[in-house]
Amino acid sequence: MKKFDPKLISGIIIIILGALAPWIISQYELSLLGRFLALSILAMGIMLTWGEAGILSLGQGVFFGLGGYALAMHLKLEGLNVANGDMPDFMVWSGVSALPKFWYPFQSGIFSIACVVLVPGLFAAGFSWLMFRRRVGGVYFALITQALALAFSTLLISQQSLTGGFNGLTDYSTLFGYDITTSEAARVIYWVTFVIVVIAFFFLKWLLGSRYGVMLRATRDGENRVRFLGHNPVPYKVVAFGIAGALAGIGGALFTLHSGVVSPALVGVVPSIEMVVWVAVGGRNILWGAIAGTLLVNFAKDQISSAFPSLWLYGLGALFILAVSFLPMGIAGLFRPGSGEERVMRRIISRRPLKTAE
Amino acid sequence: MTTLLKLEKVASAYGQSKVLWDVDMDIIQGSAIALIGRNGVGKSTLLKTIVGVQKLTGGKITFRDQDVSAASAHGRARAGIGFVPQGRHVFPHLTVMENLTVGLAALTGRKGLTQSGIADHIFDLFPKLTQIRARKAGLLSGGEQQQLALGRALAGQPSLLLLDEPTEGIQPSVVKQIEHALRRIRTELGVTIVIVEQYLDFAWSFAEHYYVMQRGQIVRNGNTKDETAAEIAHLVNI
Amino acid sequence: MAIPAPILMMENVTVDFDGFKALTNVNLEISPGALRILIGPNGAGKSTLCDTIIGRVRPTSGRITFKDQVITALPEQEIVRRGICRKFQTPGVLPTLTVIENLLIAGRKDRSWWKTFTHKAPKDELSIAEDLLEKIGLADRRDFMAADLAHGEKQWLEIGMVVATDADLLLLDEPTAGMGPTDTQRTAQLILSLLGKHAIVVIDHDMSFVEALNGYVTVLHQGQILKEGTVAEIRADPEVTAVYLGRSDDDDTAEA
Amino acid sequence: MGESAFLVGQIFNGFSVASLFVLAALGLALSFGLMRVINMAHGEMLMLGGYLAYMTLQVVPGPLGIIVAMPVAFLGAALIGALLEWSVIHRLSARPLDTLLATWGVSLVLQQAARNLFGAIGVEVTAPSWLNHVVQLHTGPLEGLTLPDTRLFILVVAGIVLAGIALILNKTRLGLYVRAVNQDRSTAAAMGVNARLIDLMVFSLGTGVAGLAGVILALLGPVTPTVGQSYIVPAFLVVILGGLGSLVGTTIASLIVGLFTALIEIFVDVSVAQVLLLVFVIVFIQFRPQGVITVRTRALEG
Repeated sequence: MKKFDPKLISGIIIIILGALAPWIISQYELSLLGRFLALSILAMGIMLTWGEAGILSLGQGVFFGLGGYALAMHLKLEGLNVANGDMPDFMVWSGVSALPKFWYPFQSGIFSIACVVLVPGLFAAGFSWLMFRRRVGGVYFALITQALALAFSTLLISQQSLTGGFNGLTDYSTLFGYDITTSEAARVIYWVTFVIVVIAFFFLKWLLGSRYGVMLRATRDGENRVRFLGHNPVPYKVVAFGIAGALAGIGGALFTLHSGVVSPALVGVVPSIEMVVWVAVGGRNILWGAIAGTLLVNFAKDQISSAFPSLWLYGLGALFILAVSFLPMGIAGLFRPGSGEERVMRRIISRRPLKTAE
Repeated sequence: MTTLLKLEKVASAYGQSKVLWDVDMDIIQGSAIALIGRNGVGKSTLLKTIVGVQKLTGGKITFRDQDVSAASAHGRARAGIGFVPQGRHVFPHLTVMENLTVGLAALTGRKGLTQSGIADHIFDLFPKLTQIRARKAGLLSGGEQQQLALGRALAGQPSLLLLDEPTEGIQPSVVKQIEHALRRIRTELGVTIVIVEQYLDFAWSFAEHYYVMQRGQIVRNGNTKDETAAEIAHLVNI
Repeated sequence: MAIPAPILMMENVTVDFDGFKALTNVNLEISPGALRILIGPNGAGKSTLCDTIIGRVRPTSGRITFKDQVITALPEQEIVRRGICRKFQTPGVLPTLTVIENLLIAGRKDRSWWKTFTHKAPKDELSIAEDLLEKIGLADRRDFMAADLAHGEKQWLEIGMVVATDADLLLLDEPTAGMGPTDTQRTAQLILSLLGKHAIVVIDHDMSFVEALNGYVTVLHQGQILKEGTVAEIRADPEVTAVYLGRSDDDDTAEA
Repeated sequence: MGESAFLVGQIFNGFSVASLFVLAALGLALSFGLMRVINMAHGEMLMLGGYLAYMTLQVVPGPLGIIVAMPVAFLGAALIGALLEWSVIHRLSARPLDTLLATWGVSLVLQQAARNLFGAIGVEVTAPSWLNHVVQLHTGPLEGLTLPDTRLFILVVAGIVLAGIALILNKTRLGLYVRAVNQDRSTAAAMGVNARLIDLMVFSLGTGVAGLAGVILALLGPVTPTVGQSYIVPAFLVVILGGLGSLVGTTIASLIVGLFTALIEIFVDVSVAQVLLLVFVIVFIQFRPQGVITVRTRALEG
């Protein structure tokens, strides 16, 4: 390895800065950063499926929601004496007589955490298997996942007594007996999130560098070609989609922990597709691009939407159009030497007298 | 002797890989040109580049003294470039009559030409088409499809006709008809013809000028009178 | 001379596309390790025949047997796993993968997906791939993206990929399209060197190439087998001459 | 009301829902067949049609307002559609997934624009009095069956639009060119067909029809900035079920989705019906991944 590999050095600096963030930025900013880092875990999953496998999902919110709800259900039950007939507040308000059966296992923290990963992961894998085995892909797959997001969010809203309906699950204060509302807890939750982001990053880096990663890109390049070389492309895609689902679930659980709420408004059609734009802006083929895009778009959203709510929607719409039309490899693509987009961008940039990044 | 079509340093590429390099050609109005070479040397690509369905990445194409390098495929068709693609490419779900009618699109915007129907001479050249006018083109035999593809190109009343292997895969008896029709197209309609043809005996008796392609370039050209087909065939390893 | 049992048998295979008969009652037998050359004009059904063998197109009727097992209805990847691999007419390399990655994917012996979670290919597969790289003359392109190769190089890479699968039956659809005379001769030599170990079906137009291969020839015409025989026999056959080889002006033909 | 009357009523209801889906999905299916792209802003063309109906009725009140609104909505949506095709979709022509995302961006912008112009709550369009009747059966086995005029009106409009489009596709020169481009784009171009223009025309025809559907939506409920969204997802499912850009396929698929929705809602509530519809589509795909209509064509060589 070269002595001063700029990639290595910038990587180390970013990790150190990330770990020290609680002392560098304000508490409010930290809570935002934590939230957005949680989202970036999901974004890395989109990068895996969309960028590397060419599968566009407009329903990642579903898996995000499954993870978020799994944890929130546990949080709602914490401190309640279920055996005694205690029930979460919203059930009491909607006049439910007894805790529904499927809520019971969520008393266990371990079970809930397992669900955070496994339910979205397995659901994503199973659902995508049904699609990919019949060679449903591309636009068709995107549209079906969108229908999935719509069905999921309307179901959540309509089953008020089981899911908390439109308001979702909110108002919880402890996890594993610890108070999660203190600033100390916020810091710990941030670190947990940060560590998981780092783990997910290196896990995906390893995965994409493996022969599996090569096979996955091969299915993207030519699914039929792969078939005619004797490989079944379906499992590679299903595994990728399953991993993306699990990552979305983890992101959803962490996000719920940071924001103290999970609701249908976070998992439906619009948020699901918004997730794609984070990755589109950051760079669909580059892992760090997915994280950078998520942070960038969400901080921008936070800044703009609080001041000019309607402006944000115009901005988001414009972002979709511009990112996709003019920056198909996202921001990260500008840094990747040799890529076609980089060459094009270089040409565009070089026409301007401005000094640009890199 | 006026030049109808002029290619200057024409280049083309599929994505990253270049398939045509610096092709120069000069085609005189009323002449017939045979374009020959092995499979895959770029003959079809060259025709497609002239027609405009394959991207021109360098050089200049002049047709009837107008620079058409930037013109779209339909624009060139309307200017009078007719095309019979390799493998015929008839519209399989359209009937014979409908296929011919699509050919009329090339008349759009051209002055003094009628768009109302298929000219009689097409049915005169290919009497078979009248009998099968209501059949779906995808169900026709290769020979019938080829006659249809020719008829479709002629419906647009081109002044230049590009033919990509018009006799390939066709029964000998039909080949005779097509040969005959092509000769009539030349003499009766005065259409200039560029033909890509593996069937050298025919190409030689039909064209007065030939171009030989190799690896995306023109490597030789001359008059068909000056050399025999066999000599050239040996030379280009057809 | 005892004739070995055929490795591939097509029996009365017909392919019908909504009324258009691309293949009609085709019967074909290929012996293990043998060479078969398919010629015939465009649209005669050569590519459709290959498509039918590897399962891209399903026959309307008839059946195909490979190593004594019926493969007519198997999924494509399963047919390949039984030992048939095909090179397509247009180069079907995987564009964003490197040359060596392309070869390694083709050369995977164990095709289970759960065995791909390692960074290094098995040593024997790697050395086979490196050898092939040498053989197809792309050693200096090893880590190039396949998309950046020239057309002819892609052609070579795809031949390499087909060989890498180590299939018992290789179907090569116009392997020399876009190649010059030297490359064509090299391809012929490569193909000849593979015989015995692999049965090979070659589709080509180029008669000099066909002559260099000098194998048993099947002539297809309008979806049917018109003639089978050695190159010399085919050359001498008046019917084949009429429909395919150097058509001459002076023979008179009956109206169809 | 008798049980059979209820069932027939529900089936009738299914047909009228299906008619809306046909109108909403037709444009999507046509341009999908031609260009392989899906316009995610198609739902906003319905919305646009609704608002145009509202505005037309402000200018032309009275019983004939709605008749005037229909061509206005058609042309308005077609114009916006043409603009969209020309500015965004055409640029991304070879990248269907990117087109999907970019047009979603357009959809967000249009929704927000509607919110700023007309408010988030929505506007009401009152159906003219001649559409306020119901056909009611008082005797016979179907006693008690009520068929509202508006629903009958939808059926009639959908029938006319379908017939019109079928006529254009099968009987006019334009339709012939559309089919030619659909089958072999580059050959059609080489024959002098302006494939670009064909794309543009088909696309705007499709958005125009969606605008027309918007007028009908306005008769059924308030026009809100997100009114298109509730119809667009079923319309996408229709495209998936219908197969590639086929008129017959789209119609059959609309009927399947419409009837399925209407009949399943007898037993379960709307949200569960939505889930079951999705399950139905997934199951359907397991058996017929290519959609209801498939054409087995000879792959052209070369």
